[in-house]
Amino acid sequence: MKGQLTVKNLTRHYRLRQRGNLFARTKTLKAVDGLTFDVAPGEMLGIVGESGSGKSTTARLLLGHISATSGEVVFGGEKVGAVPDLAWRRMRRRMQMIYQDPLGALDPRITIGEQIGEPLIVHFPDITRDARRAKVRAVMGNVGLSSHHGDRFPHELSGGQRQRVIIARALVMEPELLVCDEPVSALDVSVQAQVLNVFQDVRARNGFTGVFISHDLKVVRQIADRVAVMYLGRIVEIGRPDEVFHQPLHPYSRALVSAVPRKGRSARERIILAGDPPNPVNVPPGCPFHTRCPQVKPVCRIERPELMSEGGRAVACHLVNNPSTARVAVADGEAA
Amino acid sequence: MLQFVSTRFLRALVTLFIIVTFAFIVLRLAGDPAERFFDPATPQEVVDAFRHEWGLDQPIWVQFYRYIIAVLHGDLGNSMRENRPAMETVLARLPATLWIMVPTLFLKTIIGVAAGMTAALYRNSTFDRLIMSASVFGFTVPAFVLALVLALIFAVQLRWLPSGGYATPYHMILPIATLSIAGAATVARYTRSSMVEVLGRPFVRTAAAKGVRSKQVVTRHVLPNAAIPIVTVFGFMLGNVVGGAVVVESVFSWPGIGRLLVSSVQSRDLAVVQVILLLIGVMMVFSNLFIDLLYGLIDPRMRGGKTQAA
Amino acid sequence: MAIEQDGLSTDGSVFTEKSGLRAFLQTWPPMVILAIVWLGLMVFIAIFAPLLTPYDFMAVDVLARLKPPVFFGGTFNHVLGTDQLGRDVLSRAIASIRVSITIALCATLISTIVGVTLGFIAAYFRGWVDQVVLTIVDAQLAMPFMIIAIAVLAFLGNSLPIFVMLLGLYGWEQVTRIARGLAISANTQGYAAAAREIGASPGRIYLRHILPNISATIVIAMTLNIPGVILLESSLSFLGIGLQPPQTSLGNMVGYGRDYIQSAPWIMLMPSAVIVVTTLSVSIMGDWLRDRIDPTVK
Amino acid sequence: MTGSTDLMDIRGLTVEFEGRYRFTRALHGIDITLKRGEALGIVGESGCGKSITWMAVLGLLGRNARVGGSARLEGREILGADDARLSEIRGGRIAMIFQDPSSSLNPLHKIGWQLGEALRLHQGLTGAAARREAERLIDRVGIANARQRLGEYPHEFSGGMNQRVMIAMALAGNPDLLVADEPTTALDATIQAQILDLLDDLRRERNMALVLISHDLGMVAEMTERVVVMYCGRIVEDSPTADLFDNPAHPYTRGLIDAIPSIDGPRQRLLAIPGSVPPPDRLPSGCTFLSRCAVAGPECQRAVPTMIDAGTGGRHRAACVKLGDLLPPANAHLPAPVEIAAELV
Repeated sequence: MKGQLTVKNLTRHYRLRQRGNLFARTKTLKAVDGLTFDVAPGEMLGIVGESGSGKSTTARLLLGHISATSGEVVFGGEKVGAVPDLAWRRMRRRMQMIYQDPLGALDPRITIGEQIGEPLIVHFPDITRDARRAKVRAVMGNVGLSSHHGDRFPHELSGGQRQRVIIARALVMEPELLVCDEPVSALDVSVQAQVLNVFQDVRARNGFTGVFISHDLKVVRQIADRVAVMYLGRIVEIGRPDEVFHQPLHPYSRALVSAVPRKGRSARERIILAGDPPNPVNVPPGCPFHTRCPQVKPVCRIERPELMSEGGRAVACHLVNNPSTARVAVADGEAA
Repeated sequence: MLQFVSTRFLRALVTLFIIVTFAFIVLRLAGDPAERFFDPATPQEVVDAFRHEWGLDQPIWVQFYRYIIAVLHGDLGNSMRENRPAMETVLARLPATLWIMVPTLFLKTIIGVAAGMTAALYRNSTFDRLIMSASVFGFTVPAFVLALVLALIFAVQLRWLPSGGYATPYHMILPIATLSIAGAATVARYTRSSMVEVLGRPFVRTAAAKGVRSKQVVTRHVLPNAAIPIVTVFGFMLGNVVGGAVVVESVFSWPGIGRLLVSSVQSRDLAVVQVILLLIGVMMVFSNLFIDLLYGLIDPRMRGGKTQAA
Repeated sequence: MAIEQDGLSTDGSVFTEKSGLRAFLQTWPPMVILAIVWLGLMVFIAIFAPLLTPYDFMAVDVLARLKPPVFFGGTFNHVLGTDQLGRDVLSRAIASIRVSITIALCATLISTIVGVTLGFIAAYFRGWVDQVVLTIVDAQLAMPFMIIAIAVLAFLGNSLPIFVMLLGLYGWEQVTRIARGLAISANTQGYAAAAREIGASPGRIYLRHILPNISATIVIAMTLNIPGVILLESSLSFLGIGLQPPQTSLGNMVGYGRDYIQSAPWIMLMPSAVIVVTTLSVSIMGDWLRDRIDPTVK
Repeated sequence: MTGSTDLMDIRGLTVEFEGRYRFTRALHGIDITLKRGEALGIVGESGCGKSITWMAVLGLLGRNARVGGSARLEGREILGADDARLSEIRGGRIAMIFQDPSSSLNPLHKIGWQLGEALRLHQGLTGAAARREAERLIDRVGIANARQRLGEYPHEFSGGMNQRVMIAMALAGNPDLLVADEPTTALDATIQAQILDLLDDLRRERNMALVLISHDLGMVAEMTERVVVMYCGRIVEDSPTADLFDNPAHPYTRGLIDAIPSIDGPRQRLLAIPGSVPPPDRLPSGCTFLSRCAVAGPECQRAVPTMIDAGTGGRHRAACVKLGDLLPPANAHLPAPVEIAAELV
């Protein structure tokens, strides 16, 4: 069973207060600012971006972990809410999440087997003990854990094994949607490869719809069918990994791709962006990237570019979408 | 910085309000004081006059309002024993208490910080173990036991010092010694754990890696950072001294506030007890406020007013 | 053992073993063993006190007043001597230990329950509930508990239940802070967040997941709270505003013995020593437990 | 001294850490020779002893570490040197920067004060001269508005900015060697590129040797001339960078290279090394990589393998007894070890 994930104009703003101050004006942090995308049934969407780009907030919004300021998330025809009512619990059964820190996400005092079986206890209290055990054993086999691991505690396992436990716990509910937030970032390279392989195997077997968030472009390329690049709470480019990573159109994607180290290339060929990303509290007007863009044009400072799609690929950049306007604007700028 | 100060000030006021409310609630929970302190044979007019004087014939919120107003005016009723305003009775005893509290605060801070620092720098050495054992001993021994043992040794056996009273500077030595030993133990413990924590932080490694000598790493980098938690527990340590003073003053017959408190409790002189409670509350709140501001002065991160996710 | 430097070793891990005695002493420092033995003895006395006392602790014997202990000129009739009313000091000490230990344990239990409950409430609701709890914690920290206790006893009088309830409020704020902090951190990035994500109810999250996980830390906080309660109880009783006669406690004994500091110091020294050794033992054991068990301090 | 002499010579470096019951050896005899101006990469997964090596050389490990062997700086032994001599070397001859720059700076002191301290220690500069030099350095590492920024505190800087300050501080003593311990791990990709670019520029412009400690093979490949691969407290391969990627000799190195997904080329299943790095108190006997190695045989259990030539010219060496069997089919992938086999602990 699979479902389509549709995200429309999703926004999440946080109100900020000066630290330790009762009278200060509040400011607005736009963590996620108008996301629109769909993930087709059975598709895996990768989301890449730097810290502060809003990737993790997006993950929590998708699952109704936090409520959206505006916009909506629809999965398999049902709206995902953030109020823990009956509908929310029903949705929980269909959507699961995988975390970055596998040790923190596991209860240190409960055996692996029980933790994997816990979603079953919570959602299907009527299921018999034996049926539950059988199910847990089967899922553990699927992620490459042997059954004797079931009696162990999280600290007795290695990092890679813990991440497999998290995956198994998510899979035991046979979810239709799996959201993964930096699932391999804390792992060493050799273990990261093992876990990525597990992902591909379970996906081939269960065929869920997925969202895979990572700051590592190489990992996303390995796993995703489509990739979205986020910057300051917005998607700046979306498309197939091969297209986005081989011919990035947005200047930010281009810099990001060029920052990936690879052998047989000199360090000199990197595109070096100036400065830090702006604070999401003060998102600049116009194109959010214009403060660091090497190809900035006057229009970029004024007008926010829309995400325009063309054949499954979309870019939010004046230079790409409407080069003539950009040029005209340049001319205007020079004239003025 | 102004916002930082104003926030702290507001918080101190809230705490003060809670303490005053607490005093009021305890007072009322005690039931009708009139019935408790007059035996049934007392003429009704006397009881009524007492009720009226304390405003006990009014609804509870009026009583609370009047109470607050009275507190703000420093008018807290009369001491039943001495038949003068309780405030006067208490203030008369304040200097004696300050005479032992202030030297104690200095002594215990100096001794405690020095011992704790040395222990942290020579961690796991014999010296460290010695200091830490002494410090555990210092704060698990009750003040009254320590006071009595000191009195037994220096006053009863050796006859070097007076065992009680308030006449010469010699009389101060035993009370101060008792409070300082217990206090220094606590300070030493906090200092050590705070130093040990800071010694493990990455910037200490950075300082060493850029060629700062070990001694200077400690004085220039570790100490200022370790001071922050030490300063924050200073209020708590002040509280310890106040609590300890009650016991020590009783043992050494020192005519301070602590002894007054105990004798007032025994003779049910509630007005005096209440004044002492509020006085100590005010003192603690303001010293905590002062410490908070000091904290802001040491740590630039506190005053910057940097925005942070709510 | 092969030589490592020449690279021909077949060893895997290379260890230099400490000597057996050194390793044992580092795991079980002698002080800790002594502390545990002493505490065991105290608990034993507290449980079996009536069977252990040679005399009724209230029995007055005017003929045997102020008898010194054995080895200081006394007899084996009264091993630790007698007090000003001729009561047997050993019997009184045993009865006092029972009272003091029981009060300390009950009070600590109360403060732990209050503390954990408030901490969880603050962590669950956050927002203004959290702020209120934190403000009360701050106010509690701002006042020396000794003063609060004396004031309350002055106004409310001191029956045993009030006294125990009052001591039960000692240290709750520490437990609240710990419970709240741990629950919030488990909620924001840890296993509790994962449990909620699965769809578990708050009751399940707090009782099945968070409570077992923070229990070690809470137990240690409790252990470190006990000496404070004993000190408070004995100080108040010493001042004569705590436990009242005919009830007896260790502090009480010291308080009455202090008048005889010159003529009969044993009346005061015996209970003092018990208090000191007991609080010391609890502290030593608490520190040791914290170093060994509590993962949050590593 | 001429440019061709060795700058650093580390021989048989061992480190043991004190545990509850015993000392456990974390470094089992490290040999590294470093030339002036050379860029050396040190790679390996976490727990392989990469950072410990250099912390031990600079005497930055705590009291619970026992260091053995020798480390010579231009022929002079620096292990066990006294505080005075060590503080001259640290920052003056060998500077070190760390990961997580924001907590590596003292939060209570201004940036200018911290930079000034390094200038005073190694160049004897104080007052206005120190201030001018500090401004110059801050400007050099790419922080605009130097004068104003010197008066700010680390918490007012971003992680990338703080790492630039760390680099400026490292440059204050004009060191001959800069050890960068995972300098970009805590930073975002675009900031990472900035910092690496800066380090590369500075190295060339000052002819300073650079040791780049990283778990990221790709980054090391771009930045260095020579790479040392470490596994479980030992060096398992030492090779010129280009050669290492074309002809990885040790099965561990091959495994590392194959485990990284590529950003270009056809997408294929990753060849993962099974299992994980054993902790230092649970190493297998013989070759420590034995339990995870796809080509291990009985001979691997016999002894810890020594470093032998793995290529031409004696510059590429590896510690594997199967080297002879492995070498011929260079560039060919090893057979896929195990699918998702159950891991046995």
